[in-house]
Amino acid sequence: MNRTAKRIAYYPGCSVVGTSVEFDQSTRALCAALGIELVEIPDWNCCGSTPAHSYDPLLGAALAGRNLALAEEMGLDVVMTPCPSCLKALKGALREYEEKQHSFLNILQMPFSGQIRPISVLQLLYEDIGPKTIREQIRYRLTNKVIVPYYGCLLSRPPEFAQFDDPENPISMDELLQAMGASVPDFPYKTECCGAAYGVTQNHIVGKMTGRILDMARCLGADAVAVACPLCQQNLDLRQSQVNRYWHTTFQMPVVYITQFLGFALGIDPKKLGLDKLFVSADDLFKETSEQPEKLTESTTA
Amino acid sequence: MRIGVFVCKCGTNIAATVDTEAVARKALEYPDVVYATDYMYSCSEPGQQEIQQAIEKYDLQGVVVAACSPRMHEVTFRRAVEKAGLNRYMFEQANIREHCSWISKDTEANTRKAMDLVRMSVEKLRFNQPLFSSQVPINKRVLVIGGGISGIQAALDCAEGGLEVVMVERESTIGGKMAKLDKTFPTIDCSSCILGPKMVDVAQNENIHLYAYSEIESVSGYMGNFKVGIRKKATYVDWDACTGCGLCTEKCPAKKSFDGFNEGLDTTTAINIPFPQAIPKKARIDPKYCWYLIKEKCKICQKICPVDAIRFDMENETVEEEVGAIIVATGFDLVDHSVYGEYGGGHYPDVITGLQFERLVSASGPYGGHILRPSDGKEPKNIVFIACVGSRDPSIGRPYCSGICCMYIAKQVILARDHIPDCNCYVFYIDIRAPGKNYEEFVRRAQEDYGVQYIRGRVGKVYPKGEHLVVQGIDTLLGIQVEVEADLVVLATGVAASAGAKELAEKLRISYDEYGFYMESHPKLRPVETNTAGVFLAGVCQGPKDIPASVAQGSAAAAKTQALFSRDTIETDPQIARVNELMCIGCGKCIDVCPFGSIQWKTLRDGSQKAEVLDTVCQGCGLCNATCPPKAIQLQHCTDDQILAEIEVLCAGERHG
Amino acid sequence: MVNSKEESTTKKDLLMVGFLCNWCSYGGADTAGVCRFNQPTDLRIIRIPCTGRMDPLFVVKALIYGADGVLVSGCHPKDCHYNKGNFYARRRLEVLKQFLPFMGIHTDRFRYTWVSSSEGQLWQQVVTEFSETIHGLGPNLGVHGESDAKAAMSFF
Amino acid sequence: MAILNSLRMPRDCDENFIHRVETESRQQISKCYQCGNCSASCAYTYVYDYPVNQIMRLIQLGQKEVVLRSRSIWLCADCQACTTRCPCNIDIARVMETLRFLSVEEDTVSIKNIQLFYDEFINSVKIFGRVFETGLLATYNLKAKKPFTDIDLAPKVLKKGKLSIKPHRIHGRKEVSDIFKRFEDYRNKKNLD
Repeated sequence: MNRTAKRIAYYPGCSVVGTSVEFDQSTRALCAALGIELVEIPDWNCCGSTPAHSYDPLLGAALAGRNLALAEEMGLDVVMTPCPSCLKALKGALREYEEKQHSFLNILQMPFSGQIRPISVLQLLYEDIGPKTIREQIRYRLTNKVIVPYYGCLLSRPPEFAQFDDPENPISMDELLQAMGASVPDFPYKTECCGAAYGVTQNHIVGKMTGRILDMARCLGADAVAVACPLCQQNLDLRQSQVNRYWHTTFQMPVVYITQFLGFALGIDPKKLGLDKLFVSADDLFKETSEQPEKLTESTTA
Repeated sequence: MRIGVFVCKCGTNIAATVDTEAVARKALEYPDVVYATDYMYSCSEPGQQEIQQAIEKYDLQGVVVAACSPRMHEVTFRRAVEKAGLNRYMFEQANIREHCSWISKDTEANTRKAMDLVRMSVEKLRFNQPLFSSQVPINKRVLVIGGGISGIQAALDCAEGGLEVVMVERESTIGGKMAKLDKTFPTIDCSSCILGPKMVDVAQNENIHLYAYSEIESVSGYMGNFKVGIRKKATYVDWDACTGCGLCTEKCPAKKSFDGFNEGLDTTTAINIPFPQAIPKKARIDPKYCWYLIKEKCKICQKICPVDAIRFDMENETVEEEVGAIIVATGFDLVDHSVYGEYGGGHYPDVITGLQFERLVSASGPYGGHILRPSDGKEPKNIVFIACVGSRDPSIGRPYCSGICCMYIAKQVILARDHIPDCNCYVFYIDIRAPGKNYEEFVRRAQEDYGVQYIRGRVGKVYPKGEHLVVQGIDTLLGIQVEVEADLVVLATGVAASAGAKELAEKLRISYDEYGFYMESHPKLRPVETNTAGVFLAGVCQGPKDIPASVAQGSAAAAKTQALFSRDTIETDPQIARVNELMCIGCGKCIDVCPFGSIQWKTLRDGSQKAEVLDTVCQGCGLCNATCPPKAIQLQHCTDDQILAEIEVLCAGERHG
Repeated sequence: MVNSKEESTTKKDLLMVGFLCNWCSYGGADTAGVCRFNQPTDLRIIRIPCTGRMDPLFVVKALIYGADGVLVSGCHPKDCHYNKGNFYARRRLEVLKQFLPFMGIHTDRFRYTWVSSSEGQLWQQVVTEFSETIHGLGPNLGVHGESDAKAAMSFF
Repeated sequence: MAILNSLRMPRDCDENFIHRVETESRQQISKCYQCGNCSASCAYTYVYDYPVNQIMRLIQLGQKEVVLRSRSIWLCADCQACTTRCPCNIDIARVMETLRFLSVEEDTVSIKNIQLFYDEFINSVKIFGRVFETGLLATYNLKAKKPFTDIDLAPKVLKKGKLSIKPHRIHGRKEVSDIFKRFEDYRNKKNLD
């Protein structure tokens, strides 16, 4: 599928401008390089996330709805967010709009048509750009690197809601990584939960869940884990030291955003991608990848 | 006309929500009604007698019974009034149960509705005419579609009774699913030992003519006189010449052909005989894999065949057979488990189906009866069986229970423990359904004598980790998760309608349910008949069932055929179209629309052309009636006058009252 | 003749006539009954062998005589017991539907649908929806009634 | 965790609760036939007091107290594995979400820390329009009386310049707080009805 309009609304979300600032940086840099104009929703507010939904789905919907209404006001029909949690909140707003239109609009008090479509950054990269284009445009290859794609819970689930990729065995990130020449093993924990927001309140849960995922990645000989969710990244990267303490392990597994991988492969300045912001350094991983020849040979692209 | 109205209470089925007495009382106000009453069970013997006595006592000329659906008891009551001397078509039935008392609890509204329905029936009856059937001869040959166990049983029973049987089988051998099984539950007797002799009987019985590797192309005609087009698919081997020696299969170089008999667990040669006991034991070339047919080189089989039977230029051929009855026994397919991404979606070689497991255990299977993992040929030590894969799952559109999986799992765990005594078997089940003779005992044996772990709960995910498959499930009885490091996972895949079931149903003009299983005429009382007279059902094509039930149904279908053929002629249904020659303008529109070609031209003495209905061919659909511009052609017992009378009496109200 | 309409229908009940083919929809309605699926009580069913038997005249007569709604239901296309009766029915009834506004009758008062004999639940749904539609339209005031005529005109 | 020893029917079955859950979640709870796939797929079953399938069962039996006081509903991470795999097409994650807000409504939240975190989160949004992560973590840790949670991570995060000391206040703060206000009005009115 190829949307012709390359001008889309951009909703970063709170964590992406805070603790996961490199996701925001790399997303912006990558989209600029790929000719997609991201129009940040002016003066966006928090989508309410899980807390607002647990309080009342309608409150969460109204909070997220304000951002959608702002995006509609700009005359855009697609809003992209790098954060799957925000994505779920934005889609949740549309569902409440469908189901309880009257109360929803009463609380929101803004003109809203419900025509806007929220998508994830991964969906944008996979459906609008696609592995084929990536393969043609990359300058650096991840040859000989084993990278496991970790999608997390929400990017493809539940299928009726996500409307993207396979719920049990998503392949979009696999294909993007392969397009960059990485070797991508079949990762059984692609969609296993990492412990989500329990990093703050129930530390030990994250320790256990994240540990399992990192362990499986190591079993498969991974050099790095690719992610597309700030919460997953935080749990796997920032909390890797806590995991090591919990399991008595010595993981040193770089956990890199797919946007950073793509940005690097396209030759974008690593500083713009925020590679230095990762807690477990990925410098070695990227240093080793040499500049690739002008033309790709058949065998390496497969 | 003197009409009697009988309102049935049907115990409380009707009386609970319809005031039957009021309905009967009201009926007395309707024109021509001279007698009306209600009765506890009108269909019972005393109930029928009551009607018959009333006919005599009140000199009734027509009878209305307000009771259940006419689809249920119209035949019963017609027979009852006939015994009392009325023509059986001087009867009408008002459906005040299925369409009235059972759909609402509002007694007042139901009673009003019942009154209307009786009123309409009375009005229709006032226009009824006595009708008389004629007799047509029966072609006493029967077609059996499908050569699985129920088709075989039906064919043998018919042939035993002296009937000529035409059997059509889609594959190149008969035997069906049962031929692939190793053992059968709950007796663990060898499947091929009990099926094999029956297959041989089919081959040797002079009354049975077998078309293997053939399909039904067309069906026309009606009970007693069907014409069936059979497409003999090209086998590229002249089966009259082929002796089944198997030399060709030894020499064929295309050894990577798909082995359907072994459920894809093994490969076979492009020219092959599916298995040693195949009937007919003839070779067939699979054109998808044959080197010569793909790239025009090889011809080794042709060179080696001692009887010169190879025909690379063979094409499909259609033959026509005439039969009087059809037994449909087309069986089933397994649910495609690739929809279950959480179980690997068909990508993990060591996640197999129940039927594949049968091939693993079978002595004629790919490993000669040793249970080995398809991935690396190692002996599995931990085997997990997952029940209800593709059954009881509304999310994939299959809410029904497949009925056989619980039992075949029990059999397979017992076989697994017999073959590999030190293996551990785990069965994840939701409920165990073992309602058959010795079935529950059999499942208990698997647990008590064979020490198999039954875990109540479903499996959420299966994924590979190293050499193993991790099975992540739940024990709902304890409320805790269970993880098993398994070497082999067997999915108890459920039963789905056979591929092409719907297309065949359309040819046969029988109906099917939303899953593609064929509809029986009545779920309890007419389990092997269909709504198309002369077409009977046997086996799983009608719905999931096990071998004993399939065999029983095969015999039942044969018995129905024998009963039909025990007469030399059949009565035609007189509810057919009739032409009023005085009104017919000879436009021929009825001839054009008739789906059965039952209307032809007739030249009167004055030379004018009129339409004429062939009594024995007309099926009584009434399409011509609706088409005829001057309404000269009328469907007996459902004429325009009758329908309009029903409409008028129901709707007219004061304006026409 | 007994004045059936006045006596048999209260204000709550409107009058709907159903023409159901014997093999599929009549069976489907039976199935719905056997399963005790609750349905509106205001539909009266006339059994016909096949929807191919349906003369559009039957529908028109019913509506002229004062029925508030007419529902025709047969086998699913391709699943006709008589091969192709429902194809003819579909063509004829579709033309009829287009024609109703000219008589001043709202097209929604007439509906044709396909329900097989196993689809009891679908039948319940069809009857319920149809009944709701008809109750929404209110009583049929006949070809001279104004309300329907207006509604019919707004259809264009 | 409320302990359930025996049930007396129909006395102990709260039909209104079943109805409420079904309307708010738009899911038909009686569809559940207890296959257990939700619990088998749930990554959190091991920390739950009642596994998901038992939560569903408890709703079917109208056990409002037990369900709304359970820890499980607050330990659910909304990961959608149950919803994705439910053979009966029940959106179980949505049912769990419904139970959470019913539990807030009834003031029966079992895990006070999670509620505290959520409250602080929402407060932060109410005040600034966005979540002020540093402030949120600090107040939460203080109020939860666990001031040293994640203290090991703090220096790292600060070093990377990822936690800002000052909150970002959006211009539309008033708009956001108005949304909260209108929502409160709506809630109060709903409760009156």
